[in-house]
Amino acid sequence: MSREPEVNQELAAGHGLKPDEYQRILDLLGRTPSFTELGIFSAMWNEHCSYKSSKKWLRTLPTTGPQVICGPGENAGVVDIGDGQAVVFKMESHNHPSYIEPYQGAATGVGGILRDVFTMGARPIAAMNSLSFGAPDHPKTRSLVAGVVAGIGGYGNCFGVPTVGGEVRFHAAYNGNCLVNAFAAGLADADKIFYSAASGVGMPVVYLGAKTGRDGVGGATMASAEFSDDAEEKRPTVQVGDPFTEKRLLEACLELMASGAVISIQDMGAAGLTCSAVEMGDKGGLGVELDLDAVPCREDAMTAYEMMLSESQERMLMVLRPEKEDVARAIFDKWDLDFAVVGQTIAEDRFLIRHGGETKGDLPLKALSGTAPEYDRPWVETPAAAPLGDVPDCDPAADLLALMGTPNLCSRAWVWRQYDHMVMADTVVRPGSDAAVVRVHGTAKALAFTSDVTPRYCKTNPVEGGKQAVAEAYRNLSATGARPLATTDNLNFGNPERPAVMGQFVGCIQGIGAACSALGMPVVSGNVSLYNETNAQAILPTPTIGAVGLLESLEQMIPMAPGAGDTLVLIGETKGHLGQSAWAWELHGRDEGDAPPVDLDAERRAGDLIRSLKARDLITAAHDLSDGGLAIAAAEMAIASGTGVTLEQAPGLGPAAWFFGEDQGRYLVGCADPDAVVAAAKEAGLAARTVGAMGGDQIILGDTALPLATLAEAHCTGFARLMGEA
Amino acid sequence: MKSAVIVFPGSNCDRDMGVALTQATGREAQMVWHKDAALPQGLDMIALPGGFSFGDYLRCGAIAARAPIMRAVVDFAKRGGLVLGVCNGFQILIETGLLPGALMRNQTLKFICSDVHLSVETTRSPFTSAYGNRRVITVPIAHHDGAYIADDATLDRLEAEDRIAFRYVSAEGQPTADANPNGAARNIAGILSENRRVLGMMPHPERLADPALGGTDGAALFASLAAALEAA
Amino acid sequence: MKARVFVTLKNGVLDPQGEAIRHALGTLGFEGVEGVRQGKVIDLDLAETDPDKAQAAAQEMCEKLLANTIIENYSVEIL
Amino acid sequence: MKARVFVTLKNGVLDPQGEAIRHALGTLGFEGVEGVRQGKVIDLDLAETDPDKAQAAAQEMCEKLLANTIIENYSVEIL
Ligand SMILES: Nc1ncnc2c1ncn2[C@@H]1O[C@H](COP(=O)(O)OP(=O)(O)O)[C@@H](O)[C@H]1O
Ligand SMILES: [Mg+2]
Repeated sequence: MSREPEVNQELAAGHGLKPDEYQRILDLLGRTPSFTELGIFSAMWNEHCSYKSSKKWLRTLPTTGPQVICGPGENAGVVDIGDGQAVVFKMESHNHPSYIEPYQGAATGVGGILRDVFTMGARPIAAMNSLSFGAPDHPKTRSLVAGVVAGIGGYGNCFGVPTVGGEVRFHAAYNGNCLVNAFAAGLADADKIFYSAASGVGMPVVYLGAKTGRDGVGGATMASAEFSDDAEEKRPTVQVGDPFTEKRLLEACLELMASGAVISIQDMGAAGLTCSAVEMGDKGGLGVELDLDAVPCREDAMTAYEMMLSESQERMLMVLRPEKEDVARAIFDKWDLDFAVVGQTIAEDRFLIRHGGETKGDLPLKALSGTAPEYDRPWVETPAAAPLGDVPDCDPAADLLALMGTPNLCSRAWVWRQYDHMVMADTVVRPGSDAAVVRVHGTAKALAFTSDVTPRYCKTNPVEGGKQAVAEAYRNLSATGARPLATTDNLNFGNPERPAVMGQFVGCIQGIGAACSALGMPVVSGNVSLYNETNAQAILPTPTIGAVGLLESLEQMIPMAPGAGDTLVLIGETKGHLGQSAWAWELHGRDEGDAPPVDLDAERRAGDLIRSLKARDLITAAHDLSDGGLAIAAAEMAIASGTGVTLEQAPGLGPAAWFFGEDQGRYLVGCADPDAVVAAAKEAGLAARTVGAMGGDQIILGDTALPLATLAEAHCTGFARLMGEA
Repeated sequence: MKSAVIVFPGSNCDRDMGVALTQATGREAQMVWHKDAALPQGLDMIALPGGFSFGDYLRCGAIAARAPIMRAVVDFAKRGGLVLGVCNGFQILIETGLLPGALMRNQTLKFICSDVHLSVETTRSPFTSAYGNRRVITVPIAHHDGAYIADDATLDRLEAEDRIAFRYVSAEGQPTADANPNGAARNIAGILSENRRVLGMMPHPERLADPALGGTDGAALFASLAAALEAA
Repeated sequence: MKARVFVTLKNGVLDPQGEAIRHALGTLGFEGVEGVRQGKVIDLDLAETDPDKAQAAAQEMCEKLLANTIIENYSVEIL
Repeated sequence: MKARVFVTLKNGVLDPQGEAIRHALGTLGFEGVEGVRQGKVIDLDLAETDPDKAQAAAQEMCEKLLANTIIENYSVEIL
């Protein structure tokens, strides 16, 4: 047996533990930890697992509501959707692994989030992914895009979950640190949700799934480390995903849960066996004893340290009813998965780890998570932005054509064509619309899914940017006719030890919290990813919001494409806000000006109005306004319906402000009776006006025009162009 | 009509196929596990569903084709039983040798999920009779390895014997290169066995057999099957 | 006993992956790459200790599973 | 000049394909298959006629494209 390294402050530092954190361990134990114990502390106390920099602020988010069955703290959030059913969902980042090995990094990110969902007893029914890449012309961008997209598809397609939505953005701030945020949602019976808390003393702790290898040893520590150019050095920790095993694990787990054998269950994600065992014990107020000799291993001579920190994928830990052990074993044999009793629950508050006849760890279990450091990091408010100042000239039709073909606004079909977005045969609205809609199998109900954030707003004005991310998600759901239910957030930021970055984080959380409260969309799950920096260059603050809405029946659904001859009514107030707009940035490289303010009360009324307009059968189509404002929204509706559109220039505003301004809280609706729509809006206290009509084969903006076919071509081929394929 | 869907580890369109069959025949499709040695009694037809049986590892369909139940499926087909293989099911049928040729990686090397236009090349089969004179239909594809190939003699023979069931075509019904999503030889999307009772196809008729999903062009395939079995 | 199995596409069978690699090598500035064919190598770790028997077993595995003999050739090397 | 490139997974890197093949061989009745690892073999047809230069070129192709050196090893044989 190879000798273990001597544990001291230096070794602790190599494990990402600061001197005061190491001292904390010494104080807690009253002795020097063993090598395995040090590894365990480093995994449990790193940012990724302990949320030590973010916890204080996460507590301020609204997490409750009549619809919430289970909020943050479990593997995923659980929300009531009526008829005894629940939707279970969460979003999680796999940023660093994806930058190092895009295919496997993204694939295992998808695998991880799917496991979070089915661990709760839910069958995954939808996946999304929010992706942020560096500048389109940066030498690494294309291969990252190709690898990440192939990895997401490779895993999700094989597993058999439809990938129905997401986002893709490009900005130089992500050059050295791309973001890969994966979302998954599943369906379960509300009274058959499974949790991680162990219960009962002397219950078998059972290991299920794939064998343990040395994959990702040190991975959780890596996920919280800032990158430098020697990132390549950290490569050997890359995990490889096996979606085939995960699919079998899903089926086996659901069968096992139905058999009544499962007391508690926890997937092995970051810091694998360590985190999962501690979680089960901690939540259940119990100790755990592990016998590592029983752990199914893929490689020879694995040490206790390696087994405890391995991040091999597709593994689960369960506490089973002893009398059902045979039933459980039979199910796992059926699916050809490993099954081993690796320990038991104990009454004392201890985390005991035995291996090869030795005790490799003996720690107070509660203290491991309970006494993890928590920081109130210093932060400074983001200074107010300078005004945008003079505005360049605008030729609406030419600018629209240019914008619609840019990497940030062109069609994402290149991406989602590589994802099976129809498997399970319940996808009613496919990617490419506002929110995707997936039927609740065998019912008239459906769920709507969207993921949103506008990082350039968040950077300029974190509070308004945070609000806007939630508001846009609310709008995307509302535009499909869904009633927004709840959100999950994936907070991607730079180094929290820098007060300016911490200020962005605090501001965004404040905005998100305010918006979630006002819009009735509590946060039920989420993930924080900090230290997204390379060479001290932080990413744009990117708090991705994943949101879920409910359609009681498909009859409530609103399409995005109006019919030829429909009148277009713009709902919501237009002041012509061009600060931080796509138009100013994409076409003129201008990123001055404040982010547009969000009026949460008006947002709520506008969403309610859209749903009531549909209920009263007054609209044929709806689309929210976001990046690129009115012109882009109208162009997207025109492309979706294959019909031209005419928009008039409003008096009192310049063409840029009118066509491309990004005032919030707005929708474009198609209708036959605009007067009735405008009247209904007035009643709701909202501005509304007829702005144009569908018809012909031209896009006419004020006194400029271009053929729809030209625009559609630029929009559809943009992504292939940026990938060098067209 | 009594139908069954064979379930392999990694199958993921088994439920979708079961729903479509149940809807069309009015009788619950049975799910049959790959490790079983025998088929249920009195089956009229068997479907091999889409998905990634055995992870698509080694070659798509290769490991599934050698699963215990497949011997019974091959016997069933050889006795004149109806067998439908969709996507991964098609790949499995090819690997068993019930259908000729091979399915190669898409020409673009990418997974493609998209609606495509198909021409119904023959209505002289228990799978396609209900298409009547409808020539061009829309059905989705979702695969990574769907480029059908075979040597020229085999292709000529398939054509001569009217065994091409579907081809990828343009909206106007032309088998153009642009309309060919994966590089399949002669735009072939689906083929029939010599006795016309085994159909393998890459597109997914079960995904577009319900108006709520945006189309029903797949439904006629299941209606054809139901009618064929009614008549028998 | 270790055996290495090669599974390669038969001549004349189109190889889009090989073709894509050839093209990508060209884009990367490698000149004079006239053809690329991609195949599989499968390394087997066999309990068998007799080389002839191992060879025969591996060969049978190829026939029964590892190769699709309609489009692929195989060969076995005992290491 | 022909060059044969082998690309195989590094030791310790999970090989789901190899594992599935091993399992399938067992189901087919092949006994004593203790391990299976699957890799790629890439056959290059090079205009280069000098073996050393061909070797060097193929090696560079591996570094730049053919192998994912994060998880794969490669080796080159000039035939
Ligand atoms: N990575 C992705 N995966 C799947 N779908 C995507 C992805 N990126 C964007 N989409 C889809 O493309 C459409 C347009 O995206 P986006 O412009 O971000 O929409 P919006 O402005 O309405 O939020 C949406 O339907 C979205 O779900
Ligand atoms: Mg939208």
